[in-house]
Amino acid sequence: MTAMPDTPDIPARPARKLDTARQRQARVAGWVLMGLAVLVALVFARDSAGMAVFRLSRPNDPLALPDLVVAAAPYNYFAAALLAFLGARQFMRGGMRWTSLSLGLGLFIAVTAFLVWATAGKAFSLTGMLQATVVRAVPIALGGLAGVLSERVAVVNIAIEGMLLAGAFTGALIGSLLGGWGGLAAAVAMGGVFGFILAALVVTYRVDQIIAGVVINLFVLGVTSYVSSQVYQEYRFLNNAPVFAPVKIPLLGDLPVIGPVLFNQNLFVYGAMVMVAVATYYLFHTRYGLRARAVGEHPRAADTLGINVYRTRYINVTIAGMVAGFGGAWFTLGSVGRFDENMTGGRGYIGLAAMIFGRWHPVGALAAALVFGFADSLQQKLALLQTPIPSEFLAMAPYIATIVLVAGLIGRARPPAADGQPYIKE
Amino acid sequence: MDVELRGITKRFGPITANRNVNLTIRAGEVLGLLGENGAGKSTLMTVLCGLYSPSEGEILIDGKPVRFAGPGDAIAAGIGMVHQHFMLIPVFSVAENVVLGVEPTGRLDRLDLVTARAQVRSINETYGLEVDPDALVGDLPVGLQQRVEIIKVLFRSAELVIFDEPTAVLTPQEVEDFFKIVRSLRDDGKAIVFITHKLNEILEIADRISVLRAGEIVGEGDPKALSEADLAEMMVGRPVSFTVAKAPFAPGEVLLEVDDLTVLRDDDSLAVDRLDLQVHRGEIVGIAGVQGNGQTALVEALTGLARIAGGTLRFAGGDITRASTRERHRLGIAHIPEDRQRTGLIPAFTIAENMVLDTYYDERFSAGPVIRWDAVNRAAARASIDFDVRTDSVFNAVGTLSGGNQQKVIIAREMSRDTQLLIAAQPTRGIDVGSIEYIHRRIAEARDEGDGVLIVSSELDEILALSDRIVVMFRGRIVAEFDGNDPGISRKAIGLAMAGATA
Amino acid sequence: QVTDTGGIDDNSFNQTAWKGVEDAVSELGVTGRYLESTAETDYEANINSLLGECDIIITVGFLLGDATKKAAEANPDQMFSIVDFAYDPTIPNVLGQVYATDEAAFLAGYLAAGMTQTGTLGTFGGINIPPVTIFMDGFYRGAMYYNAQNGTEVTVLGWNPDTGEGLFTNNFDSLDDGRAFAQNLYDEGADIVLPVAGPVGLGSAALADELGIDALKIVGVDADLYLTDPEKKHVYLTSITKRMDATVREVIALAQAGDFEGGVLVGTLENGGVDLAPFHDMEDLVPAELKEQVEAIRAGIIDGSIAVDG
Amino acid sequence: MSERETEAGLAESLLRRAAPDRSEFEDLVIVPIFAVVVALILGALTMLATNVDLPTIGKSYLALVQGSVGSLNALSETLTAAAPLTLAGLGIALGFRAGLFNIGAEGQLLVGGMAAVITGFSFPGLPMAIHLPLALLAGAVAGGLYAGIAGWLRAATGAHEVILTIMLNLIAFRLVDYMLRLPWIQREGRADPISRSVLTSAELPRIFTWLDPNLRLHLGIVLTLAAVLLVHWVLFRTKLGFEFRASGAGPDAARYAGMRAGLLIVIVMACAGALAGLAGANQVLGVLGRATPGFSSGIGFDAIAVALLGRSHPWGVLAAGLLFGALEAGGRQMQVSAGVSIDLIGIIQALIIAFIAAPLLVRAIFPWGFRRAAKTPKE
Ligand SMILES: Nc1ncnc2c1ncn2[C@@H]1O[C@H](COP(=O)(O)OP(=O)(O)OP(=O)(O)O)[C@@H](O)[C@H]1O
Ligand SMILES: Nc1ncnc2c1ncn2[C@@H]1O[C@H](COP(=O)(O)OP(=O)(O)OP(=O)(O)O)[C@@H](O)[C@H]1O
Ligand SMILES: [Mg+2]
Ligand SMILES: [Mg+2]
Repeated sequence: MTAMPDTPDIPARPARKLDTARQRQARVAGWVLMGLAVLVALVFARDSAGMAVFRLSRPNDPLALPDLVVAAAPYNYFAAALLAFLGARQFMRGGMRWTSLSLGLGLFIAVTAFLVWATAGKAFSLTGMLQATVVRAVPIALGGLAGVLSERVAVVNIAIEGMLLAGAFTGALIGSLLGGWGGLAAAVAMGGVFGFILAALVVTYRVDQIIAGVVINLFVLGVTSYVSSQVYQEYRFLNNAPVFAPVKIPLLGDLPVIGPVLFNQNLFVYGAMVMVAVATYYLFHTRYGLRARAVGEHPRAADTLGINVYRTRYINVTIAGMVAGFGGAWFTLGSVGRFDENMTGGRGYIGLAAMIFGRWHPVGALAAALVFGFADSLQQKLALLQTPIPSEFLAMAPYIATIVLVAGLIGRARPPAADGQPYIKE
Repeated sequence: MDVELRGITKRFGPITANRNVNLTIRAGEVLGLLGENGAGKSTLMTVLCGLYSPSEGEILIDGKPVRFAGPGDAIAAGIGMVHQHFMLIPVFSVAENVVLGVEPTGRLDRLDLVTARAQVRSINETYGLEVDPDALVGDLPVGLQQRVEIIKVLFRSAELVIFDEPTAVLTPQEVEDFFKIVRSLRDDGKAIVFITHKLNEILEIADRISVLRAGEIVGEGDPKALSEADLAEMMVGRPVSFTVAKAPFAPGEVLLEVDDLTVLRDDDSLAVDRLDLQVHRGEIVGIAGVQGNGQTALVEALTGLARIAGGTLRFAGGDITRASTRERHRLGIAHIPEDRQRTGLIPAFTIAENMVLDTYYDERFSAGPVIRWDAVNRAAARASIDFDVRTDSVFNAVGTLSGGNQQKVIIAREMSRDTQLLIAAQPTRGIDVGSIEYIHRRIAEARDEGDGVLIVSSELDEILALSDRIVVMFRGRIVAEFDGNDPGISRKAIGLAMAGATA
Repeated sequence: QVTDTGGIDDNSFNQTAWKGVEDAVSELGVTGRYLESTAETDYEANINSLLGECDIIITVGFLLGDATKKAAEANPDQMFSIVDFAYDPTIPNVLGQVYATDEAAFLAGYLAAGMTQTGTLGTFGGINIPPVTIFMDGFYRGAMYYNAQNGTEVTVLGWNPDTGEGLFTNNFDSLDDGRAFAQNLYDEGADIVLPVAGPVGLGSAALADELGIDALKIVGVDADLYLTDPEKKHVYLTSITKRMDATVREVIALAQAGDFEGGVLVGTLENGGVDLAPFHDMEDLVPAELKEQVEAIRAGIIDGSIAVDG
Repeated sequence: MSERETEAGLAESLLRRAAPDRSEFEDLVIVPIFAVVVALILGALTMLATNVDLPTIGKSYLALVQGSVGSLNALSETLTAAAPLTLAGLGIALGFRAGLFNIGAEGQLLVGGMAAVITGFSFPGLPMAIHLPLALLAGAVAGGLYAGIAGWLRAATGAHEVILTIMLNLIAFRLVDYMLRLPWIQREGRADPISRSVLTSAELPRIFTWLDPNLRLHLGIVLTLAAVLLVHWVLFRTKLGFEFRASGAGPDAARYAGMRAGLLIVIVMACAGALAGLAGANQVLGVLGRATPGFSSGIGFDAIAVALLGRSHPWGVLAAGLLFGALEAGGRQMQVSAGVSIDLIGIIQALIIAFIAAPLLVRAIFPWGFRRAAKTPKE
């Protein structure tokens, strides 16, 4: 025996300056914020003149608010200063704890500065933009939610796009025959059918999950396009469904700004919000949700406890399909009342991105969908405002922002541990 | 509850894992189950707990035949199993893991975690287990994770509890605590099956012993009448030596010098805290310590896998603090990682491919950008023979080998190149006595040839059997050092140092 | 006929041209057959697969210009005609069919400016290519002409002919884009919207249907959408028609009669190749005075006294 | 002595490979045949359901065969369509092998194609021997760099490559729209987004025009075959390929073995992007001769299916690419001679993939087609 062990409560040693991961992260965030500050000051603020007018109320709103008028140049100098402050803080000890928050806040400020600059001397309807944000987010959020539900039981769902399209198609077809509610029910059911098929392919027949998803997408695109070109041409009445009109929620719907944005929308907007809430409750607060997540994290462990892994996957993926079917119905019953080839236009893939961006959480997926929706409606407004930035770059902006956010803020989001892996019992 | 297995045969395609096994398990008794790696112990127990259905044979509980359609039925019948690889969900809390499958619920299927926590606490109290129901399982050290597994079984009021290699990952103190729990369960009248590769433990705890070889029961016995050597011979079919033959200790110059090393975890907490350590040529240094005290981080820092936040590393006279993993390999540092399946091997790759996983770039195996596969395959066949890897072709996937043979592949790879320092983390975890004997002999040979060896193990017996010098790590620092060749060395003192107590 | 992407059933472009073929089939006793392109890489292959199978190959769409040219030059004996494209210099075996759409769009712009309650009109396009923007140009200039004539200040959102920038969906698929873009314009005060985006415009019609025609009216393009979109016919103030069916039929007739000749066939207000559709249900909403003015401008355009291209 | 001999014998026996068993053969040969047959039957049922009469169905399937392999022209069309699918599919397969899901082939293809077009019209007077390789190289490099962005971000920040590549696809679409309006790229006298034409010296020459001037098959098919060979060689013969496969099959083990995970991700993505970029170059230099906004026409997405169907094996990818090419060419003929919508091909494609990927399903449908429902469970 050579040495004497220390006591359990080891005396503290003099702290040494260590280059911790958090410090590195803070430094990067600091530089990003400083860069934004410079951008805002040199580009947006210097070039802003006059007032930016954001209309909050629309002509026939019951409670009218005056327009929001912002002096463009001063606001942008202020924003630049704020960004510089946030950036500088990152280099000091105190800022470290708030890195993600600061970066998020900084991006928000930069976006407002950009808006003010673009609007300087002009006006547009902020409420309209926010309302459009919510509307455009609906299919993406529902697609993302479908992804969350199936990936939480470790079934990768590339098939969201196909399920949306199937829902849109069925909604229009049955909606034309039986009316809106019938169409909606049928769309949900059809989504469920494809969810079930996906489950059957990957669970029972052990098809690679991504292949199965791609197959469903191709198949649905093929069938719906085929039918719409062969059948709808002759029988137009099969493609003329009613559209669910907005329903104003009493009182709440009359509130300025918030009213039209949140409480005077159609069934699908409410439905999406309710579903996100229910899904959150289901996944994180109920018995079956716990079991579903267990199957997604460690199917074998779940199996040893008598949880039927296959059945859990079937049920959840089918429900995911139903959610996507509902989301698909938005395209027809919630928007334009008729089906057209490939009318979902890749929204399912954006939903998939929203799911990852939202860290496999229903609320996260909704938030991510709102970011996409906002970027989308923002771009439309900017096209009307005639900024000097080429429209293609405006259109790119949301995607670049997503990359920045995913790379900077979210980083290594963790999928369910067993995601994508088939479970073979013996 | 008495359980009888009658004529159980389990086949996986062409493989027969169990052949006509008859076994009786009685209430209030601990049955020890022994066998080499791949003998079929886990498979047999997995059949018993309903996860696999037997190809032939039947299970009787208290004399009545039962059929399990799934684990749910077995649980309902009172059979609980703590699996060799823990069946825990790391991102769930202890309470969630425990109640999974039999959750207390309120209205709207709401999970009643308050009740769940209370239930966990009450089991805690009954058996003195002390596990925080709100802790995330992934954050718990392995010893506590095992208690969670035990709580899970007790929570389902199991009458038969199966432990599959429960002590493989525990420290001596934890093993003692664990035995206390097992005894109190037995005294409660529960039937217990205990599987292990550690013969001393089975002699200590079991009331009766059965030995499996190649899927068949080859012997039964009374622990009081048997010695470790008897058991080992029964298992392996030949006599096994338990002592490691080493040349007299003659250390050379300093090979590895760790000075003031600091390593941080992902959350910036200290994993290794200003640690100093030296390894000489011809010396085996054993690092003892409870898991979670920074050994993994130390090994990863030494092998260039973890970022070094402070301090320096010198190897054979040169500074390697900033050297990459590949550079360190080339300098002659060999590494047997602790997690065979995840970090040591690629299960889907062939034996040959795994044999060159970190040497494929060597001129022996490649010319320019091209790998010379025939040279690789030939060398792999050679090494398989030299290192006793039991297989019929080097083109078999490594994942199909038993744990012991997988470990031999790693050892063959690391030792069949020109090394000066061997770093071995948990080299024999979960491996049967026959293979342990072989692996220890190989490690000792490396040291006798003048290599430096650093062994990290939570297995005190292993540390004691191999080391010339033993250091104990606690909270990222070395808190005690012992002479491994001192015949009067005290297990107790080491155990206490591992727990952070004063000697 | 080889279609552009969008399909034969797009309710506008391809469909109208196909109708011309169908008319020819029933009236002239020829047989017709179509091939849908799903991607640009198909154009050439599709044309090739019709080579030798048909007397005349009609390609529909600006984007097929290159492919048609290539095929025509490689097969000088095959008769070709292309809708929406003119070659300069002309190719002897290709007859280009182009349309002075801005003439009709000018009328629509004038009309809309006279009809708006809010003083704001809106337009958006599918993608920023000439056959699309020519509608928007005419519409914009018509509205400006109205301002000049009547001293009003009607504005047109969504297109600026001077910078060539405007509001575009960047696709011809997503009907809900049509709705969202129209909603956007409506939010900014527009009460008459001209969507120039093929089927995407049907989404705008759905919004107008929901808001009611007092709040939002739609101006259709290509065909008279009152007729081709009967479910939503009440929302269309009028349509800027591009009588592709007429010119296609005409070309087929020429070919059949052996009078085919390469060159350019321009559809104008004068020859009826482009026109403003009737107001149908909105006949009564349009003030008689405005109708007269529109007629006067039509005459002016035809006789050249009013220039539509600014 | 004798011990040495038995040892040598043992070593020899260890070097013997197990013969592929029957079920492997069934999966590789019989299942695909069944898959095609079942898909065609189901396709026929779809047509029946939409009031297509039996003779027409027969006619359309005849056309499918004729249009894909029935004539020189059909073969040429099949190969022309297969080339870019195979090239991009190889890139995606490479990613799969290294554990990366690269959805970004479409974007990489666009960027690569743009670079190839720009190079292709930019250097008048260059001899073909320099100009064509230069344009191809530009396509590959641009595609590689573009994919490299995703790889670098993935490696440096851990951001999910699926999101990154989806976003980069969307960005690439807009970028191409923008570039096609730049005065130095846009064709003179045109207001729409269309690039100048590739000079003849940079065009991939058609190789069978001496048989029939309408045969579109061009040198790109040779390029494709070369790429298949190259990828096969890299993946299974070289150190780099070993590293790719290792980091795909066991990322942690690869890192422990001293492979540079981050660097490998960047390299894999860059290679994948280069192949996709080459597919783009193949399209603009061989088929289109110019670039317009939609010139990628979804090849990058179809290539995902091709890579999956080919089980990420170079020869498998080639086979899948040929199958897809044949369906595309045959589908066109189906439309011409039987008037059946091209969308039906999409349905048949989906069904074929589903059945090929689900041998268990095929076995379940046709139990008599196989010796025995051989269950080969693996842990
Ligand atoms: N699911 C399976 N499929 C195919 N073979 C299997 C499967 N599970 C186990 N085996 C094989 O059955 C045999 C017995 O395995 P088992 O895990 O029961 O051994 P063990 O005695 O528990 O070994 P160890 O001591 O290493 O835990 C081994 O040869 C193993 O490879
Ligand atoms: N600087 C670092 N960067 C990244 N990962 C690190 C770093 N330092 C440690 N880790 C990882 O954190 C994990 C936990 O380390 P920890 O120190 O708790 O385990 P340990 O006590 O060293 O090992 P054992 O559990 O075997 O005793 C290890 O997998 C280690 O590789
Ligand atoms: Mg075992
Ligand atoms: Mg550890």
